[in-house]
Amino acid sequence: MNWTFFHKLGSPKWFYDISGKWLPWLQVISLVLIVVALVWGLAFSPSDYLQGNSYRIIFIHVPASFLAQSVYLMMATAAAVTLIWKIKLADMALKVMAPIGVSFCILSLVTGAIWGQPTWGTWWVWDARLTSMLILLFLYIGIIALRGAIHTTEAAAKACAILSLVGVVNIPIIKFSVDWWNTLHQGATLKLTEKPSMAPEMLWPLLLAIVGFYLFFMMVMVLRLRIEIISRERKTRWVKELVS
Amino acid sequence: MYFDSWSGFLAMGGHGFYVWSAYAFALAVLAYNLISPFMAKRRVIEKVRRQERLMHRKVVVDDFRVTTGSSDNSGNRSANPTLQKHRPERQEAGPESAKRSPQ
Amino acid sequence: MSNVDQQSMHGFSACLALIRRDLILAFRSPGQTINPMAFLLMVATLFPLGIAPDREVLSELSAGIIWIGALLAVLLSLDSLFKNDQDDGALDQLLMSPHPLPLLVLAKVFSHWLTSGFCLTLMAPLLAIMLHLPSDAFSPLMITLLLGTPVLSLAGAIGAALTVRVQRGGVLLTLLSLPLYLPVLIFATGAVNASIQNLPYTGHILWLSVFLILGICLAPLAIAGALRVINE
Amino acid sequence: MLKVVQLSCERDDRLLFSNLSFQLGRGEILQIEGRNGAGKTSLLRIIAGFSSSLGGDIFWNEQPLSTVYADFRLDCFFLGHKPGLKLDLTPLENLTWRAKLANTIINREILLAALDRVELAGYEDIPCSHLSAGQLRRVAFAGLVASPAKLWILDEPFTAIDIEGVSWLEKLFDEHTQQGGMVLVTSHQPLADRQGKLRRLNLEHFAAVCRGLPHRGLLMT
Repeated sequence: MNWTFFHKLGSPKWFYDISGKWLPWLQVISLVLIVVALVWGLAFSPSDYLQGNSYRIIFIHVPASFLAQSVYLMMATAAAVTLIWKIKLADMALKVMAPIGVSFCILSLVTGAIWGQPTWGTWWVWDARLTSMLILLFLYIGIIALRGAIHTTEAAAKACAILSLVGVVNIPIIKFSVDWWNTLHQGATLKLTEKPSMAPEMLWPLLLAIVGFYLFFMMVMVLRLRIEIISRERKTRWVKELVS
Repeated sequence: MYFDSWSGFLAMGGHGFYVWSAYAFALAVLAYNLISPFMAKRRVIEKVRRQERLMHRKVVVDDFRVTTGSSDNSGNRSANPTLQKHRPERQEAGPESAKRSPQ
Repeated sequence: MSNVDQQSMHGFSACLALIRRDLILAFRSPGQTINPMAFLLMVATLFPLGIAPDREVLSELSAGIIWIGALLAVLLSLDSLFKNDQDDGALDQLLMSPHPLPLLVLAKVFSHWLTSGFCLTLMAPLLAIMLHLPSDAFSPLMITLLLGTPVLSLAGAIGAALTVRVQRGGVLLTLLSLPLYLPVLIFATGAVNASIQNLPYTGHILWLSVFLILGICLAPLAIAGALRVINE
Repeated sequence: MLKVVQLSCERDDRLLFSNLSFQLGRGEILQIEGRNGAGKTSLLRIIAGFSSSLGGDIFWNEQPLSTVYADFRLDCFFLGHKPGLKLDLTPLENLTWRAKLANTIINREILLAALDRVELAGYEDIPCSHLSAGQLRRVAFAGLVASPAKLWILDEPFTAIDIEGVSWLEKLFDEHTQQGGMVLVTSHQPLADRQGKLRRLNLEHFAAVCRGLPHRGLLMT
């Protein structure tokens, strides 16, 4: 089986050139989408009959929560690629995705807490979703701390890969046990996000915001990945020519 | 526009404080994500340039030592620690570095 | 050259030798086992001083106090699990062994559980009395501790393996292991509280045993992987 | 028979050595030389299977090492910088758990005979914490004597060893090579080449010229 194509796919230099081409497009589209979605959600969609206008926080809380969880899953796949095929680019992606993921996890927690205040009258509620998001934050912090603690790049790469795989195995377990624990103690509280039964003029800005946030994430990841490539390949000739 | 007036839009039916604080924090997170790559870029570029200067200066020092034939290294007792670290790697012509064949 | 099948592999006796070695070490320097137990005792006495000594409050909190204390005590004792072997070179011999590493690691975690989790379980009734735990909640407490503490050792050993070469890796170890402890804590305290309100708690016990079996199957693979990787 | 082909090793983004190839046949001793930091220990740890190399292959009995690991470890004895002994245990207990771990069949007599050979006859039940560094090294050598491994991988075995200890060890190497064994050893002092079986390899000849590597491989270690 000729693997050269697959390995070419993983070559940092190839990725650097390709991403250079379609990065500007990604930047423009993601920022436009986010602005349109938030303006639409804030100004034009109607207010909720029950929660009034405080529900408009949904347009940033839901995308941030989705992003926090899917970034962790992306990190787990990058970890699997690092361990199985030992492609350097995958480890660089793993190292780069962690800070972005943790920033959106914190954003989701903060917006969830702010939203909880008008809805339940307290800043922090041990709601199942918020609690499992908090535990996801712990998993993120674990990976970033481990990356910082081990200095040799090869060992740090594989250790973080193993930790994120162990973490991803635990996410369903944690979600299940937190949900079970939550229903045991509090009964069904008002769910933060209604299911798609939302009115269409509320649903469309939300979907737009979600797509905008994902594109924004990809743009930031590519930006950081390019810098990580330069820093890791600083000894190679193409980086020296690039920089000087 | 759902709200009748600009001030109504700001007040958000009494929930203005929560909505705008949430959006302000979101703006901060998005801005952080946008700005940090550019700061990191400057740091890395600086590091690569410094490594280049070091490599360049070392070659000059080696040529100087060879031309003046000064055997001991007293000639360039520079206080720069990174230079000291580089000195043991001899720069003899030797075979160009190994052609690496990717698996 | 002899090859593998001619020479029979005594994997099990290697594990027994490893467990025997660790138990002898534990008896020769009992600090490793006594400290976590003393720590649990102290933590259990902090709560009545900190919150309230009267019976109703304590009996409600006692399950949580004992379990959280046991969890933190196991975390304390995990730091030296692989570090001692790393410092005197025994870890290299472990990695050089022809026997499968996950099996040897399982033996090592089992001996660690014997010297930490198991002793804490033996101590739990004493604490339960101190904290006015209702008498019918004693048996679920013991069962959950017996099922739960091995999972704590297994999950914590993954963090221990990852931080074996990190100088002051103690705090990092807790950071890595705590998220893995939460399901066990939730179901264990859930079982004891359910028995206090005389509700059936067999469901919780079954889920704890699910976590135990999952831990026994998956954790050694992760630990062995981490040890091999860390030794660059 | 151990064969290494085109081995290259990288530590912390610094290429230690590349294009290293050598063979170690039955009854041969190979001494690895090189200044500190040339990668001697890294080379031994790669061959022993602890760490992975940037490129190149290692063959054991003409088969790639990655497929015959168990067989290789059955026939290999690794001695690192640290003696690998538990200080609270006695030499006898230490040698038993290490032998059991290496799947070698031993009993008390074999171990006592091995301890006797390293002149530690009376010390078998004294905790290792009472022994000196040199004596600890000799307990590790007793493990070496008692093990049936064909390939010995020894990392700087002569540290903390006095003069006649060194000659004793060289005698042990000769004995081992006569029985068809192989010794891979790193040390700074040149070994006495008694039977013409000794070969030396200096790692610095394989040190990479580190001016602008053309294009580093895609794969990490």
